[in-house]
Amino acid sequence: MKMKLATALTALLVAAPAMADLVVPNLSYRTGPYGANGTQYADGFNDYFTLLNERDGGIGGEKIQTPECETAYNTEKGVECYEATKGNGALVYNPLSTGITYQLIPKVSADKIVLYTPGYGRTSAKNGKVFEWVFNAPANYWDGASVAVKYLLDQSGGDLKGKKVALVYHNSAYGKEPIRTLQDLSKKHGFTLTELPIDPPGQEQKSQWLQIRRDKPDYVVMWGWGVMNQTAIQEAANIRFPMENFIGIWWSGSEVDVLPVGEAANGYKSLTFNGVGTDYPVYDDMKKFVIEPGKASQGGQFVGSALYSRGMYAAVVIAEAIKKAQELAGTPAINPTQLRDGFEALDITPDRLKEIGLPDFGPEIKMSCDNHGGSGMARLQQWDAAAKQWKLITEFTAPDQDVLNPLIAADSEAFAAEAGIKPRC
Amino acid sequence: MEFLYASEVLVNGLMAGVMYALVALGFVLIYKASGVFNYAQGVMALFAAMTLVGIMEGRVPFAHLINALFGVHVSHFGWTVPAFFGIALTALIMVGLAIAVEKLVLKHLVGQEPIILFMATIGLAWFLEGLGDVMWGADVKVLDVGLPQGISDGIEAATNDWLGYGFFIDRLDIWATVIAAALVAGLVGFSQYTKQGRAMRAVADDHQAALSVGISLRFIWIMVWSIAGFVALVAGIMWGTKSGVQFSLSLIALKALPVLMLGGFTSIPGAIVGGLIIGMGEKLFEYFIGPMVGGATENWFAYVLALLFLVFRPQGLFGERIIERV
Amino acid sequence: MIATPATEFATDGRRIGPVLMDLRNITLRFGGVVAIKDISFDIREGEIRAIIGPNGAGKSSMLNVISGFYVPQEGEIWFEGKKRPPMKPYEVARLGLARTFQNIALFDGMSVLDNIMTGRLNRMKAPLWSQAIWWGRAEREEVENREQVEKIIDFLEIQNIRKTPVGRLPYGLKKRVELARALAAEPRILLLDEPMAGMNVEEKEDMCRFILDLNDEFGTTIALIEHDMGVVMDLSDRVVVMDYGRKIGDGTPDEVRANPEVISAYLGVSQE
Amino acid sequence: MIYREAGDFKTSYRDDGQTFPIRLDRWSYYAALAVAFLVVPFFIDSYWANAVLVPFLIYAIAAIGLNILTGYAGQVSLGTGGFMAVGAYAVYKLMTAFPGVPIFVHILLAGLITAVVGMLFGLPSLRIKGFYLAVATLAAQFFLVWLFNKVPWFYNYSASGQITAPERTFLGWAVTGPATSASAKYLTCLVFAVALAWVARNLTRGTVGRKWMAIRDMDIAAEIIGVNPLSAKLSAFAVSSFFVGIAGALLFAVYLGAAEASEAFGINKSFLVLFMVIIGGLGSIFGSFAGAAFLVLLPVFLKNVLVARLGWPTDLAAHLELMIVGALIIFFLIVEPHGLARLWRLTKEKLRLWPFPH
Repeated sequence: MKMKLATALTALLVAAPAMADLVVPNLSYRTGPYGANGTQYADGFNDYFTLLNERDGGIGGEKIQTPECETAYNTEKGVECYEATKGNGALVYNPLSTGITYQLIPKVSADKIVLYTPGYGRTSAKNGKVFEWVFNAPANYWDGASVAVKYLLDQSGGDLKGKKVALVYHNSAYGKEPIRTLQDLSKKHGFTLTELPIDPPGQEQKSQWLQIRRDKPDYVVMWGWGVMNQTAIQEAANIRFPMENFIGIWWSGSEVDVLPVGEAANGYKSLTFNGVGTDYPVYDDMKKFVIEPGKASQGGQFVGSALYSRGMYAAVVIAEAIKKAQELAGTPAINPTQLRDGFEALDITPDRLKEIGLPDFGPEIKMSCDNHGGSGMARLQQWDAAAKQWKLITEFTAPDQDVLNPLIAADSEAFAAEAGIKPRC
Repeated sequence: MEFLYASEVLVNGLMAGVMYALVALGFVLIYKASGVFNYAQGVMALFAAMTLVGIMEGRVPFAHLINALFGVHVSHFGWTVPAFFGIALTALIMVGLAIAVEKLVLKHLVGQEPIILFMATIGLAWFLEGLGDVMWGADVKVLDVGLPQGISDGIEAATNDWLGYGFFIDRLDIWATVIAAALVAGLVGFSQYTKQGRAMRAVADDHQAALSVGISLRFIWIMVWSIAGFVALVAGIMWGTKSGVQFSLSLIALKALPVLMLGGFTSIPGAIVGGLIIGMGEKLFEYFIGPMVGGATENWFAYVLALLFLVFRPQGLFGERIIERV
Repeated sequence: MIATPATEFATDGRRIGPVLMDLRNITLRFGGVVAIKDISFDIREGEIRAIIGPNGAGKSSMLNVISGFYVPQEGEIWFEGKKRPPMKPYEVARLGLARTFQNIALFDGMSVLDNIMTGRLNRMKAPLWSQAIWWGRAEREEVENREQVEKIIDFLEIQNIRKTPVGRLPYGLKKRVELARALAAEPRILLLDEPMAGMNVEEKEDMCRFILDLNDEFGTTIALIEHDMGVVMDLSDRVVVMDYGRKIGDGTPDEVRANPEVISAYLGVSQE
Repeated sequence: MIYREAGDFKTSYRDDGQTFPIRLDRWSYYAALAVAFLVVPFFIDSYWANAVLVPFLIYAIAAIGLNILTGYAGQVSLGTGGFMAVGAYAVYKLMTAFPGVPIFVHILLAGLITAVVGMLFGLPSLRIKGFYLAVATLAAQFFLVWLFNKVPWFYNYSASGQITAPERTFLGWAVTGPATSASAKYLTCLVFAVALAWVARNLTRGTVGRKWMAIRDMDIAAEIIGVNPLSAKLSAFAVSSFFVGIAGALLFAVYLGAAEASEAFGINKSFLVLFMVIIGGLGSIFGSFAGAAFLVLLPVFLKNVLVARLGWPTDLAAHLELMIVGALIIFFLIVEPHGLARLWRLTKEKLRLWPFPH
């Protein structure tokens, strides 16, 4: 009796049995300090695969499973989720957390599973020579910093000399990522950079914004996440900092960041590498196959939002990579190694995006053995408070690779030396 | 000019301190009356703010659970409730919560050591955090009860004329100060001039003595937790208006801790003065010293400041003096 | 100062040794309140010395001065022929002073045995690493000191409650455990703060017997504070009488009983 | 009934002072150790190691450490996360600076470094008591995390401030780094957990343990009977921090493999370990294990029941999980306020007397 009970309890501690289909675990977070952001992303990610399953019967005839696991943006829960799902034949992970990504980089390298971190994670993972299993296309943080500075150059007539730029950042690994790049860019373009860290969660930013009010920088760039975004935008409005000179990274550019601020957030800009809204042909199918039959994740309440779209975009890239891998491997039932080859041969052209029903939704992505980060192109969007909509205001812009490449080489080589990795390719 | 900047930071620090004090006040009330260090105070603020938004927007409580269990898609009733009624209803719910806490938790833990009671409030905090999310969903909610936000033009213009530099004062902070003052005045009035208030003070002084003169401890506890619930609601409204109602709101409890330690766990004036000192101290430090050491000093500096005070006054600024004897 | 002979014998033939502790002109103030005013007396080796007086006379303060908990503003304390510099209470304890407390100060979370073992803490000097691996000196010391403690347990007849947590004991037994803890330190002077307070007659008799046996068998020097005049007069060799922080009498029980000032202080306040 | 103490006579004080005075207890303890060391390593897979056993063992070490400080010496600490960070960053600096030295030495050194830091932040405990002392340890918590975040030297100047554990081997087996096998991770943590639990048990039943408990139960009386409060409190801070530092070093180097101060060692970690100690039972080594098991296993268990078995949405499951854990904590406190350890002891006492109560 006791033994039976023990066995039953043990069975409940381990995860569900293996699945036969293509498994793409969704390490999501719908609770905790960043739950509001994570929910929307996870919905978009789920819905696109549901669409493929419902409409096309999966990819290459193989259904896709997206077993979801709640991480609460907590690295230890993230590890638990990874361990719980990897046994089921997981092909690729997308944890939407820089912290969890750093945990998983060594683990996926040992387990030989792909880690896809679009627009977050470890920037120098772009170097496929060192980070064999990690991909971060279409753009990384340093790309973002560079595109932002390019836009600022554009705004100030091609010259930033003597201008003042303030960086307001989440005081964590994520927020610190762009500092080095921005410092190098400030040297190159002659602007002064003020760094203002904000301790997470970041509901109290008065002293930083008083400093901004006193120093009167020409531009403020922000690397924020969660409640920090809303507070910063609110404080900027409070001190009447011109919103059009305030630019957030793509993680500081979702509806939840600006809606609580209301009218005052009008004109706030942020980077993005994906489209927003439901004005894409793919949504016709989405409505027909996913939303109306009631199969949408969480009832589809966030369809078309910035983070939903980004989650969907991540799913699109993974789906395309799976497709490519199936072509290369000659079999629909691929393994993670074949998926890595698929990623490295990935070429998402504007035409292909149009075929999918997402014209101009993201930049062109072309990866190779040594380039795991794509083109790094990003664009800007601006908040229209009256319409409660993000509006795209620029085309995709390429970053300043002359500045970025040496930085990426230096950081990844340092990591390779520390971890004893021999460069490949 | 530097002096004017500093004064501006100082004034803003004082006002941030008022916001911290609002949270600390709830802790003090409960600690004084029942000796419980209520870890759940921050979550109560979140729960109150969530409930307020939920009521005002006409959300269906437990919508997500209902949908998951019955496969339906409910979310809103389709009506909206004016702020005033919403606040009144939420206050009632907080009273209900106080009664539930007393009946289900405190009653069974009478006479336990403080650390046990503290632990129970942690359990309560987790429960409420989960309950709030299940009831109203975990999305960021916009709370608008009509409080103004943004720079006060009047003060900016006036100081500009007078000093040649326009001070930045947030209108929300001004409101917070006014409301906090009213709240404290109300609390003092209540505890000085009403029967229940006197009973509350008697309990705070000496449980046994209060019992012996026929005061119902359980009634007092329900009352105090209700008042603390109302204070949590006020804090929730202020912080929720500032940056949306979401999980992080519960973390403001961490900003209240140094305030409490500095002011003393048992003193309402201590909570206010402690809040002002912490708010002012951390802002000035971040503003002047922060840039030299890399910034983001506010969190630890608040504690170091409290620590410095405690080394000289181990019972907190306004705490009751500890007399050691054998 | 009257020179006292090195050795003397009490009425019942016990050996009374030279002066062990000499308190000279002690004055203790709390803010403006004078708790002890210019008091001098001595404690001699092997004797039972009592300090008596009505409530608020400053007896406990006196004991606290002796045990180092209070530092007097004026006066000197001589111990074993040397002047005692201002010390922390734990340093005083290491000189060989152990005490009990009026409102029992046992360690409630520990067993009787562990409580008594704390009395021997200053005799156990094994380094931390030895304690950590429970090997060598630490283990040896533990067993040796346990043997000593067991002797005291036998002496005080508390064998059957050895492993009981102290918090669960009745009052009288707690007092006994506290005495055991103080004894375990093998003190040069044992200070007892109202050892009979709150006890019933039977418990008082037990306690008296223990105190007398202690003094008799081990020659322990004892200084005690007591409220119960009858007990004090029977027990002690010499008595100091205090009132309002002053010393109003000092001598053998008989001498003190005859002292008019003492009579008036006691008749005026309480009659025991 | 086999479980009894009658007839189990002790003939020396040494026997009487041992950890498991009852024979059956002793045997089951040795049996459990044998299974843990000789059987489990052959069956453990990476899920059980990484999601269940390794975190359980590491948190048990941290909980023992905090229990020494809070449960035995009575000093409330909310700085556990910060001290774990010291252990983690110390081991990282040592590992990268002296790759040739065995990793076990580094982990022990990290513990010692943490002990020194712990003593430093323990100094205010001489003046500040009770809950107020929490402020001193909270100051340590926030300051240390801030320091590791701000000073690039600590994270070897990497771009983001993340630290990643390089591979280190012991007798040819990888102990840290991605190539570490599940059983190596588990065994490393098990060795530390068992050894440290044994050390904790020895310390708490001996001289220094009695000093700590004396200070906890009545600090003034303790001082008067000869306990130097400075050395007692500081030794408690030092030993406790040593344990916590080792837990932090293992958490980073063996379990997570990469960490960032504010995320992995934030204030939540301090609270989590404190909860483990209180739920498990203050002043009990067994309680530290029980508390760690409760808070590591229960969420995993609930998640698997709610999501994998019942198929509920993950967010709903996560919210319900919070409610259930919260309600269970309250329930346990009402049933037995002194933690799982007391509950266990009462059960054993019942068993011991069964079938003849009294």
